[in-house]
Amino acid sequence: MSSPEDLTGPRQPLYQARKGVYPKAVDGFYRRLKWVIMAITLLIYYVTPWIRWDRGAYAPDQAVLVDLANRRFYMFQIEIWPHEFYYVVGLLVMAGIGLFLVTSAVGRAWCGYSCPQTVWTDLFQHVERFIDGDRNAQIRLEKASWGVEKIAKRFSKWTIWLIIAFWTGGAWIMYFADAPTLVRDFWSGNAAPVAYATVGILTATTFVFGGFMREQVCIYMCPWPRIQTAMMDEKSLLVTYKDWRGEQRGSLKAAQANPSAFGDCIDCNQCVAVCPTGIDIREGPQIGCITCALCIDACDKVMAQIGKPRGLIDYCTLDDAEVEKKGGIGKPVLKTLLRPRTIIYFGIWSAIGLAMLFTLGQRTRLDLAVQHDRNPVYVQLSDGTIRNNYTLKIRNMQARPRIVDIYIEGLPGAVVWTADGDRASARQNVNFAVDPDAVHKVRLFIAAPAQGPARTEFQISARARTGDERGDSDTLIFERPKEDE
Amino acid sequence: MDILLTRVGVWFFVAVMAFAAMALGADQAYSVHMGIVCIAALIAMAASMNRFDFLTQKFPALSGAAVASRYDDEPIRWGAIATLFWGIAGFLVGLIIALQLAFPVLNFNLEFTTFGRLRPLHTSAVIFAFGGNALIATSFYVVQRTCRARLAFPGLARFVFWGYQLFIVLAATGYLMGVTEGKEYAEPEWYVDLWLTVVWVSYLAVFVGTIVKRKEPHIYVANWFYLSFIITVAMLHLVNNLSMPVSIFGSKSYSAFAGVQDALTQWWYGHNAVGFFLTAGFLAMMYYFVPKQAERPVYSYRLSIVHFWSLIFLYIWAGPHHLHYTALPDWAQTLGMVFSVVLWMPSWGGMINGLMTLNGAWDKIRTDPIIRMMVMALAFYGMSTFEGPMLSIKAVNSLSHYTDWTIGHVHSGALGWNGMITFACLYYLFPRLWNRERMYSLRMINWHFWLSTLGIVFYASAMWVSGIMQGLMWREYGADGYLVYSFAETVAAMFPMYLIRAFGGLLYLAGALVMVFNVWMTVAGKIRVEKPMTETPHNPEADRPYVAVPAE
Amino acid sequence: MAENKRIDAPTGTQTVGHEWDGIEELDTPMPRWWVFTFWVCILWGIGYVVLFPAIPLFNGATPGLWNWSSRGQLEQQMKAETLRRAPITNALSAIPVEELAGNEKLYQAAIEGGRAAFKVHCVQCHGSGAAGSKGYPNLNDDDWLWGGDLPAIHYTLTHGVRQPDHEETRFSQMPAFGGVLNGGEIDAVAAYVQTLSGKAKPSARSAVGATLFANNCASCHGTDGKGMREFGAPNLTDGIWLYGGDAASIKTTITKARYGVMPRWNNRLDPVTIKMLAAYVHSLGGGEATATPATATAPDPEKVATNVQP
Amino acid sequence: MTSTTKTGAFSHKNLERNVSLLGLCALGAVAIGGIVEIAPLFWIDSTVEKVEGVRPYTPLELTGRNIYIREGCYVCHSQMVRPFRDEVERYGPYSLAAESMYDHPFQWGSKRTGPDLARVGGRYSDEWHRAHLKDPRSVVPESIMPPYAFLAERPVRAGQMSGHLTALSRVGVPYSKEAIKEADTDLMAQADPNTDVAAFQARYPKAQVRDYDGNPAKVTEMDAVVAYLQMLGTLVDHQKAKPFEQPR
Repeated sequence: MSSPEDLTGPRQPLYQARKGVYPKAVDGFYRRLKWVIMAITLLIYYVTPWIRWDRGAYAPDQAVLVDLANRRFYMFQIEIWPHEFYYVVGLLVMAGIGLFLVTSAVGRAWCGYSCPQTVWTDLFQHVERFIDGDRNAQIRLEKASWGVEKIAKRFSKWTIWLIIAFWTGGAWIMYFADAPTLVRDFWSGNAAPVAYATVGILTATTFVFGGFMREQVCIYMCPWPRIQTAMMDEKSLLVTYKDWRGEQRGSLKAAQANPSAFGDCIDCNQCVAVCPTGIDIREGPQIGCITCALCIDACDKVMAQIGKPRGLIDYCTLDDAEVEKKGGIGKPVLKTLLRPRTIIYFGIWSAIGLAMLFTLGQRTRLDLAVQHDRNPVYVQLSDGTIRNNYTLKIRNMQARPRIVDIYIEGLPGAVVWTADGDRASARQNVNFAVDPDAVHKVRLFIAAPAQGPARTEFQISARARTGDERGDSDTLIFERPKEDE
Repeated sequence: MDILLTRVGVWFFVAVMAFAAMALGADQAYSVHMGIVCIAALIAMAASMNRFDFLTQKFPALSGAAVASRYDDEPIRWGAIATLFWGIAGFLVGLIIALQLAFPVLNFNLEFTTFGRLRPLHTSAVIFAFGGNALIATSFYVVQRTCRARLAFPGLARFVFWGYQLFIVLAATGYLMGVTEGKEYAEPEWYVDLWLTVVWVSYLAVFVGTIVKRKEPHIYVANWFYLSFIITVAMLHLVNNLSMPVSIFGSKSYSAFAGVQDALTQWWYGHNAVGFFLTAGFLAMMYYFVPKQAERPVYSYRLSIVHFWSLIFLYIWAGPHHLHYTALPDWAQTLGMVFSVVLWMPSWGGMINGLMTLNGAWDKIRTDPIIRMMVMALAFYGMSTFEGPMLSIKAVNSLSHYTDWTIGHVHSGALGWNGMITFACLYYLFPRLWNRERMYSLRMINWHFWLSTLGIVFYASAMWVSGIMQGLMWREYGADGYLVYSFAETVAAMFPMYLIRAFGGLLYLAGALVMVFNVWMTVAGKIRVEKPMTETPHNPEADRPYVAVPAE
Repeated sequence: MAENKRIDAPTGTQTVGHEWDGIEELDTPMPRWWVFTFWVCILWGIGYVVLFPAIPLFNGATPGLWNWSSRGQLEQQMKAETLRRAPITNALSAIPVEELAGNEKLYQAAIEGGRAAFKVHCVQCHGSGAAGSKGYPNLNDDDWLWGGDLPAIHYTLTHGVRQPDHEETRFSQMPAFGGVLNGGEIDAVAAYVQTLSGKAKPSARSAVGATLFANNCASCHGTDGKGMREFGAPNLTDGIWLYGGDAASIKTTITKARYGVMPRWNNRLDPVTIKMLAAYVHSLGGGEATATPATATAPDPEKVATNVQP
Repeated sequence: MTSTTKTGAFSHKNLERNVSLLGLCALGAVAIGGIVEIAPLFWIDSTVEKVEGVRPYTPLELTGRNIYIREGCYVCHSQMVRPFRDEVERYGPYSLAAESMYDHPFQWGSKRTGPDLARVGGRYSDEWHRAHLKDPRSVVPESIMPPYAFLAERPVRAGQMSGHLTALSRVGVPYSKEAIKEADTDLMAQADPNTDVAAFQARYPKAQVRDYDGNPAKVTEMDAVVAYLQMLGTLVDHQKAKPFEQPR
């Protein structure tokens, strides 16, 4: 760079400073939609760990809990063990296909409305406006020298950002341990070092990503925008500047002087001023556009003021753009959304979801849960009879100790005993005491004559002697060796 | 005439030596291999003697004999076909071994088709046969055009191509017969390694020779990457394959290093096979084909300098992260981890340079399926070069190592980045090499894109979950403080994931088969009538002449 | 060269001024965040190298300020875990195995510990559910070669079966009758044995077998064929056959005899783990109450000796 | 790194215009890392712990190991117990570098589709190994391992062991002259219970002599593989080795 004929060019800076983006506040339909979505997503994020869910004394009472220490995942009434992780594959595939679906239907709506980067950046920008004022004031302040006012404003802005960032990092760890306990431990210095480290890292990333990196994350770092652009087709909704209606753009004055030479765009630059990624949508589709639709709001407001119809910038598909260019009218939104591709995606997506719901439903038992020993499924005893082993989990949901009777029905000649008893004294039922509000786990041995079908359905029922008379029963299989063995 | 005689003589000598070695072979596999070498040498001799180009005469359409070009494109045409051929073979074997893990009966109770023998076949077929041919073919294509010079040593260039195919055949048949050095990705035995060394040095000579002949003052950035790839792979190959043969007439050899030293040498090699074969080499492809297809200038010259030097300097250190918590001394593990993490930004430099090159041509992602593939490839490149540094962190690695998470990581890179960028480059190359207006069908490229993408989604999510699940189950302790799961239970729990993974692989293979059909029809000179998708038009006249002219 | 530079219209950036096959390069500065992040990574790396062992020297490497090592980390973990388990382990170590079943809490803890240890050390032969397979006893059933109460199981686990290097191992040796009886006689004995468990009806041949059985087999298997646990002689009247109860298998057993082995675990596992394994096996469903003094199940060396055939 | 484009005296165009310079600089850049990481492993003494008991493989074990490599067992089985609580409790004491000091090549592996085998020696019976290798699912129903029944049919290749031991001794495995001379005899002898154990065990301390494949008629590849598996991880006494394990 020092030698004059060096090809690396004139004295360029080695690296490129980020060009400041100072989006202007705007109001309108999409802005309000974004408010709602922001409120919902943030609420979900911050509040979820505090929802309680009574699972009794043997399991944590937190509705959503990723219990890494014990390798359990709780989500309301669903409890997942490590070996049931395949539900997570289902969720991941669903997330993947769901994003395909959303993208092919409504473009980068994920980016524009619900991506955490967008939501937190939006939040930080509101803080910024609250402290620094709107766009022009922000630019002025940025250019101003470091006086008392600037230092005070920067300090207060960054402090609030840090508080939000810290709160965000803090909320994250709540998903991984009992939230009230963790908060106490956290402030008394008793939490695990990894908790502090996680909060520290997340605070830092939230602070930097939301306060300073902002649109650079979307443009350079995140793979999703590239994948998404590759997912879209000519029928996906995009935020589009309708150049066929807007051009030739010119100032309002010029346009009023010569209406036939100018389009609807009065070059007021409001769409650029409100854009959180600092792009000019009128240059056509670009990677920087996260389709947050704020420029639509801004433009609609201007159109209303100058007495033109709304929608100079609007959601529009490429196909419709072609039609409209030729003077036609684009398809209604619903028709754009319902087309083979989106329907197929939705079909796959919901099929996986339903299959998972079904299997989840199958595994849910409330009061009595019995598991047949899988290995071995049956045992031949010395006198030729066949024994099957079962593990019972009985959940006493009442806050008092109870005696529970266990009966078996539908298995001729069968006797049942537990590890406490023995076969000699075995009968058709057993009973035991169950602690209040607790799960009682017991191994049940059931023996029946060898003669009989390879698989016999029978019922195990549990009934308490005191309190609520209603019990629970479970249909199970008794297995015997097959004939040819 | 003298040269011709020398050539025939040399090939005859090779054939005789190979025949003698075959006869004296101490084991059957060695004799089979020498037989193959003997036949190959005889064919080479016949070809030199008659100047008889059997393939060109027999398959004029395939070899593109009628296509005139100011560049020497014949080896590239064969290279493009070979890439596709080995790609299909490699994907197919991959699918088979994926299914073997779900249904062990598919090992067929034959020694040749067990997982242990097919797995090296799969990895070598996709990395070295599919990837290697793609690299050789594209490097020959790119170096000629960016140097505005024909290939140096045309005979040697053909030797490089056919010699490389012989290497592949020897390696692949060797795996099936159980001939292996037992070091991952460096399995071929000593004599195959020696042969590859000869081929690789010739490759370096052709490549550097062409650059020396260039009619451009500067060497283009793609060629920096190709050059560093060729040099580094030569260095890695030579050091890691140092071994002591039991007999020069037998296939077996013993590695020159043992234990901990051998382990680090191997993973220094293994990781940089990823770093230089699958990253630097493929970045070179990216640096030519992305700007060409997008018709846009490369985003940042400075970034390319900084990320090139930092990438090649840092990558070589990352090997020990494959040996975290092993008997490798802690200090080496620390270095491996630190350099892997620092490598994150240099890796992303390539992604940024590739993606931002599309600045000003973003609409092409939607309209041009080839660009779409390139963008997807770069997105996967970005994701795996983020995941890689993450997995190299010791705490993460202690969970992920030895599990399917690694497999998922490798495949999101291999299927997403290497596969997709290769497909995109081939789609660019085929019409140009055979002088067709465009590919037979652009919509089929689109189909290929979707099948591959869906395949990767299934594959990566299954392996990711499977790996984490496996890692958690291994270390699952009950409240009583004892291990909960036996190893066999963790194997049983993998079953659904292995099925989903195989399904993902099937989709990916299906996409590649669509490509084969598309390519076949293109070479045959057909064009499908279909609703148009735009594509960068191929205009041979617009290729710039040899002499540099000022850009407009 | 400088005159080749131009401003690229869509981006407004200057090109470097060179061109290869139509490809130009823009002179875009590097993104600042990229350079910053790179520097941050490098600084982090330097910090990490200072804290952890990293730089190779002549006689070793720098240990790092934190003096961390992967093996040291494990040692700490294991110490913590031993400490955590100590109350249960000490109690288990102190309690005699005969009394273990009577202590509900300890017994349960031992079962859980045994379940884990079983998965590591035993499943390879006895199967992951302890169901065994041909030649490897099913531990779920109520048939025991050497006794099924806690002390007997514990003894078998401790000393193994037919361990040649060990005096106290469970040992018995059924003669291979292939050299003693002829083919017809073996057929007859097999036929008789099958009648014992009701697998076949008595016949003329089984009657011959009965006599042969009384002369050759009853000393260990008992006159009624119900076996003797002190010799590990199996009960032939029940439905459970370790090596198969069909005629062919029984004939093979008589001809060649079977000498199943089991490792002794007292040289591999600590006494507490063995106790826990015993409790787990005992809990599987076939465990018997400790009725007789434990010593009764220990083999009597003399009896074993007389049982060994030349 | 950034200085390549910035310093006054040096301009990157010099590299861009000279292919030899570019190539040399690239080679230099890629050589440094390997040299710094690999070379010290050869001179730092504590890299390979000074523990007793590690000996070169017997000819039969070596043959088994070569079959293990031939069949690609290393793609699914690691031989490296890491210093983690779960691995130490599941597999046994963590692996030492010394235990693979005669492994040409190392077999630490990179994937555990099947369990770690570093300490499998002596854990299961020969019979179990035979049944498992012939039909893995007959003993472990969940297993997805391929069957290797053909090992039991195929006799080991005799007559070449001296060559193998010579090659290994050239790369640093301390086989004695006698061991090399007797290699082919030792190969067959280890699978024969009637061998003169003393002379054999003097060459290979702790080596076990027995008929591994249950077929006294011939010495098969099954003998070799089971012999190899049964010695894995059994050579070092870990209580004695403790003081040598730290620091590294």
